[in-house]
Amino acid sequence: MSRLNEVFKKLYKIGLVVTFAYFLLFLFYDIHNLDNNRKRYLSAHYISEGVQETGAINLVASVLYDYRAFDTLGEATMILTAATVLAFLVPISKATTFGTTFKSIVKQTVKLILPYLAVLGTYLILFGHVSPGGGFVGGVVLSIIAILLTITYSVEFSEYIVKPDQKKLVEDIGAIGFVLLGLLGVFTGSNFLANGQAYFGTGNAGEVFSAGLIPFINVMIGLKVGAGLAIIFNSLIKEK
Amino acid sequence: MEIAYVAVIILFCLGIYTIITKKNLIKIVFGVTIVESSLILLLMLVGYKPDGTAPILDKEYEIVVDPIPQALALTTVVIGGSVTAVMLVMVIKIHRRYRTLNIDEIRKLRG
Amino acid sequence: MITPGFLYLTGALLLFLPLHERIKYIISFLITTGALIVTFYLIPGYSLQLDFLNYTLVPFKVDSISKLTGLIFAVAGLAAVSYSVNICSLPNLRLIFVFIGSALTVVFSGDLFTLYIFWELMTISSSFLIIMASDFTKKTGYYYFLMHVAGSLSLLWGIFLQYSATGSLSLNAMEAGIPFVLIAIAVKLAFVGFHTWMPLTYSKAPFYVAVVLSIYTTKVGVYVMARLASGINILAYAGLISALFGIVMALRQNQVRKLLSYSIITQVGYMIIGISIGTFEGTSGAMFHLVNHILYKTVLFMAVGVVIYTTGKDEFDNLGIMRKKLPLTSIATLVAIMGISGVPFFNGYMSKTIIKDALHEPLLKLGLDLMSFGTSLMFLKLIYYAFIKNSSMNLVKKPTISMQLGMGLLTVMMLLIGIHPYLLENLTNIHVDINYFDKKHMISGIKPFLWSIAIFILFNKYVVKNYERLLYFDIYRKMGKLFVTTGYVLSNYHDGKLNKYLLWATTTLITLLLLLMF
Amino acid sequence: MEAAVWVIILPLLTAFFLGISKLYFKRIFFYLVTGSAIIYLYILIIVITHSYPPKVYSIGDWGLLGINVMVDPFSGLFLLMIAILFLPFIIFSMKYNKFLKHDYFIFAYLMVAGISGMVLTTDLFNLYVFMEVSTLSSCALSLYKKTDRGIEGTFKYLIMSTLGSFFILLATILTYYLTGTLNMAEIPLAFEDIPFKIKSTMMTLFVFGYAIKIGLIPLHAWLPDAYEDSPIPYNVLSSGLVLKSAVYALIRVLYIMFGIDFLDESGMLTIGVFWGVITFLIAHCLAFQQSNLNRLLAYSSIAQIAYIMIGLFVGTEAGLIAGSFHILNHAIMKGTLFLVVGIFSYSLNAVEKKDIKGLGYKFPILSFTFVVASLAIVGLPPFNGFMSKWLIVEAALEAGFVYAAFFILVGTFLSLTYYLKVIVTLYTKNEEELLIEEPSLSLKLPTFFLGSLCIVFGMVPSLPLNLITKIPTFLLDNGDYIRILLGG
Amino acid sequence: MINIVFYLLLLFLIITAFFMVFTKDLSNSVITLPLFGAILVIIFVILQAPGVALAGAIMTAGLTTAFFVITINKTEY
Repeated sequence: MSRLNEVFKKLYKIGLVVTFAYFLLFLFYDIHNLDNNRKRYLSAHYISEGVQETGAINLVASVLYDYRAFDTLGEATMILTAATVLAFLVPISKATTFGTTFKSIVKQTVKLILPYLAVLGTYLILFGHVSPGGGFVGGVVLSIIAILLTITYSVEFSEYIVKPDQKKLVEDIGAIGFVLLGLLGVFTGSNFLANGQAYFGTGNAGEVFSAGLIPFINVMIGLKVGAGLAIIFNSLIKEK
Repeated sequence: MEIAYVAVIILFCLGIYTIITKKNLIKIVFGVTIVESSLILLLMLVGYKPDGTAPILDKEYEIVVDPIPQALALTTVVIGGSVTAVMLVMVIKIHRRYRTLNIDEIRKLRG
Repeated sequence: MITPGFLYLTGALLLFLPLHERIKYIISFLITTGALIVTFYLIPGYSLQLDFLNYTLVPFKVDSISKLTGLIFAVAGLAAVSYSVNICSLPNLRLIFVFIGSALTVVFSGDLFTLYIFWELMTISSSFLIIMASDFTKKTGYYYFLMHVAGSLSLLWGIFLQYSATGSLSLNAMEAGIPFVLIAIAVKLAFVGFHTWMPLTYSKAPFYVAVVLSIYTTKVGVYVMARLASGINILAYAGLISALFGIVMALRQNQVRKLLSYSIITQVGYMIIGISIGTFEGTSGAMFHLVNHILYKTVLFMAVGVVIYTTGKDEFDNLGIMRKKLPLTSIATLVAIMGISGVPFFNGYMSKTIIKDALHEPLLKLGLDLMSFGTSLMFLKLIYYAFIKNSSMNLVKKPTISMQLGMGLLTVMMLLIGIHPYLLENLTNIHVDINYFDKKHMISGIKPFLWSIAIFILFNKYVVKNYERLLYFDIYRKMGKLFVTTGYVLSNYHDGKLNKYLLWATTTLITLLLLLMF
Repeated sequence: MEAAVWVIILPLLTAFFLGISKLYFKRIFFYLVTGSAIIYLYILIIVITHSYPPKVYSIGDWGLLGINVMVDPFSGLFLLMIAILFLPFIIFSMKYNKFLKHDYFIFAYLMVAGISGMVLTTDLFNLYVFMEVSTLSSCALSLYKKTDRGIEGTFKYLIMSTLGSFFILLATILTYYLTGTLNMAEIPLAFEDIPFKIKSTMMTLFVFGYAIKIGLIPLHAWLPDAYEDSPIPYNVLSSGLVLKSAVYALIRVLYIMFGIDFLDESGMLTIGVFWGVITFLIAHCLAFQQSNLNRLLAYSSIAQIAYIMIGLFVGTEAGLIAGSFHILNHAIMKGTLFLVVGIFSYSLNAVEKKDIKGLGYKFPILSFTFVVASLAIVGLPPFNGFMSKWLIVEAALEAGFVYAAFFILVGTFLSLTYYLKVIVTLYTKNEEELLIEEPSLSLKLPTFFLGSLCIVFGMVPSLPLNLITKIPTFLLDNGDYIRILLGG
Repeated sequence: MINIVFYLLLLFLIITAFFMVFTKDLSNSVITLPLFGAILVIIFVILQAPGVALAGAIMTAGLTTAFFVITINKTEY
């Protein structure tokens, strides 16, 4: 009897999900049939005017760090929150690493890779407004340095190179710097997080030092994300 | 490209199904990841225009895909990553306390 | 303008001051006498208006009926406070002040909103009075509070119906939602079926609490009934049934205060009958009866209180102490019993006569006689235990002076009204054209009393018998059990399984989709 | 209206600086937390006083191209709630948490930043982002004790609210797909010519997502679990602000984006009222069974929020006023109750119903505050809960939801049953010797402050109603809101 | 041509997702996760979103997988 009940329950769950899928299918079908080329004046404006207004070739960067920079502030806060939660949940203690120790070839490879990673991360951050990438992606690449150190050597070593306190400090400085860069707009008589509208000089589109504050914001976000993800990873590793 | 929307629906519902049926905590987090990915895919599809180029305007262009969904997607990725990380560390914590990953045995709270 | 209810509430606030213990006597004396004087000099027709949100409220309005009621409330307040000031603790005294103050405000309120608020405040303060009073009254207080809140919510619903039907909150006879208002009043005046709180509370609560409660709770119900639902003829029969039920139950009790509480049900029956007639005579008879009833029932409760205070219990056997050691209490009790039985030249006679005169239906008249008869019978039982049966009780404590003072005040007033009934009429300008002391009225008044004496002597054995098994059936507890069981079953569904919760969520989603799509 | 954006930035900055102070400048911690809270209060008051007529602040000066922040009376109400609750919360938790205070206050400030962001923003996606911020930091606070039950409850909370977030995000993306914009003023204009079916499905997704966060039955199960073993001052903010911010978002989305006409047409109003009635009836039944005070108060929160939903969903001006007033009142009353329970748990570790036996005589004034707040939450006069319930019932009757009005009174009775039980336990004499740590003034003062507000708002309801009566102007008819947001 | 590749990729995406969910062994799931992420990244590139592709590559395929691996490592032994 209980078996039958079990089967029935499973069928019920599948039924629920399938019904929902059916609804979604109809919804998407209706939306799709509605009007395929609905006018999106917002994105049209971004595409046609974005480069002049913000000075960043990478439109995603200009949306992310200028038009909708407030979202990015929330997103940065999100990482900081997660990092703080993890750092809080994991008490400061000795770490337990993976059971296997790596051969020396791994360690050597990692040693070789690390500088490249550093360069890659810096490139992604600094050229975020002219090419794909940006502060977020670059930050993650930078954090991978710490992560690789942790994986190949040990948490102790990784934290000897960069102390957890320092990481936390970098993260907070990144976040504060982001807000302060935003406030720069207020100080120059414009609005909060103003960049394109605050005449910081958009420069020649396509150059590194262009697009006003966007490169600097990229740097801040990069620092923040890198440090935050490194904290998250190390905390997870240290959790025992 | 329309079939991609179907894929989104399938992934979304699969994720929801995983969340509501699977007993293993880690499987539930997998479900969360899948739903998240499906939503990012949906964002990309929403922004996509046939024959468009990427929104990096360093050369001549005719049709450019919508940059806004891509920006939203980046934000979503970060948020999803943070939430997943917090969930996973809590899974570890729960395993430390309860010595199990089975969701039916994690029920000290009831009533 | 200082209203008496406001005075009492201020008194409650004043008692919060971190003053010397002795100061409470002064404050109580000042407030109670002050309220009495203020009430005495109120001019009928005066009213006070107040803008509150979108409503125009009339928190204070005087007319002859409310003045009469307010006056007796103030007098009884003076007596009750001076009776209990010595015994009760400071928090309880505060609650008593709030209780009396809100009762007085209800009496003088001119709109439904104020009426409801202070009606509820009465409930709250009296319940806390019961809960805080002693260790044995927690459950009783719980029960009392729930019962009365149910009643007042019913009143609130009636008020809402009235408001949405007429768009005004003024205090007229209700046009919509009468059944709900009647339920509320029925709970308050312990109508049969809604009376379960009453014997429970009055027998368990400390005696001074019972005194204070017995003065106001039911009487406010009667007053509001006279205001909101007067002239519904069918209710007269209901009142009769309630009263007869009260008599039957009262005769089967083995605790003095339970007897007294069932006797309240009987007496309230008189008032219900008077109000339901709807004529001027009927209503004023009911109001006069309210005054008289407060007087003698308070004295009786106080006397029982003295017995409890001096001997520690309120079994019938303990009453024997009265004859031997408490002369003043004995006199007061005798006067009150004469009054409640409707013997001429005592105060109950006057109002009973008015009600009887206002009645025209023979069945009801017969019922009224029966009620008088039953009342006398049950109090003969009391007399038997107090003055006839031998007992060997000893005093534990002497009654305090303030207790006797409060009782004495009311006894004197009873005697005054009894001998000169026109006093009340003159005081309030309500003139009922009746000659109380002619032959016809006198005979009809004394007849039930004499009958009851005869019956008592004949069937002494049955009346005085101590009943072991008490009739007690409570449907409300059954309903409460249903509520608890439902909650238990529901809470068992919350067994901590996350899958289950998520499944509920998804089911809700699909349900919502289905509901909103089609 | 520069101050509006400071409402969001200041707590964020404080949280960031607290992170540094935790490592390097431990000494300035106290001054940082309290000083920032006081300045925050000042800013909030400025913003609230300027909330009528609504003001728009464009972030980045992009106008409609970017994200805008708008203060209108409805968000002003929420800022008022933050202003009332936040400083008492800070003062209380400063003493309540005996160790590890830094992280606690970081999370608290992040949570308040998230909530104020949700309340102020006019961008749909930004709303989602800030909602996630507040949810995650709220989770962090609720597992703050690191006990088994705390972590388990938080995990359930996190999973459930993530599920809700997914649906909200899905609906947000679809909204962008349909309209090409995320600005709350432009969406309703673009929504006008969209078929009924699409709109109603989208609305369902929004409603479902937010309803999980609100905790309507049967989506409520995470709520008592998350409350049971969390730091009690957090529960004040959680029931007062986190749940309410979800209500805010739901109401904002429904009334502004979809409009009252569509709600009426699609039957959402009827469903909302019916759902509310079911919710509070069941929640009262469940609350009676609880022995843990936190759980009891959590179930009571569910019920009270159902009242709020009824008020907000009857779809009239009076209903909106009543519902908003109850939002404020519930925050105050539940805050008082939680703070009193918090003091009990601080002094003698009492969170079960049986533990508080006899405390009425040990803490007379605190118990009196508890009694006042619980009578207020039950809805007895002359306290504030009665006023808002009166308004809700009146609005429901006026709008024709007679059954809802009737059941609200029934619910009042049911809620009395369990609160009275607690009160009676409080005043039952206990012979045992209790080891009591005397609560200090910084614990008592916030409690008394909130408790006195219960009485003040009950006696003088026109005080908050001055602000609240302006809410329907910009909510019931979305025309004004859209005009102000578009016209600048 | 690109369309066919795209459809195939979608098919693989769904298959990997199903495999990830329904396989019994958690290690199998966790190994499938970067595959899933990688397919997603290619789809993003086809959909002309290089920035998101980069982020997705690092986040979904990289870090999240690492988190899962750590979690499984910590919980199974």
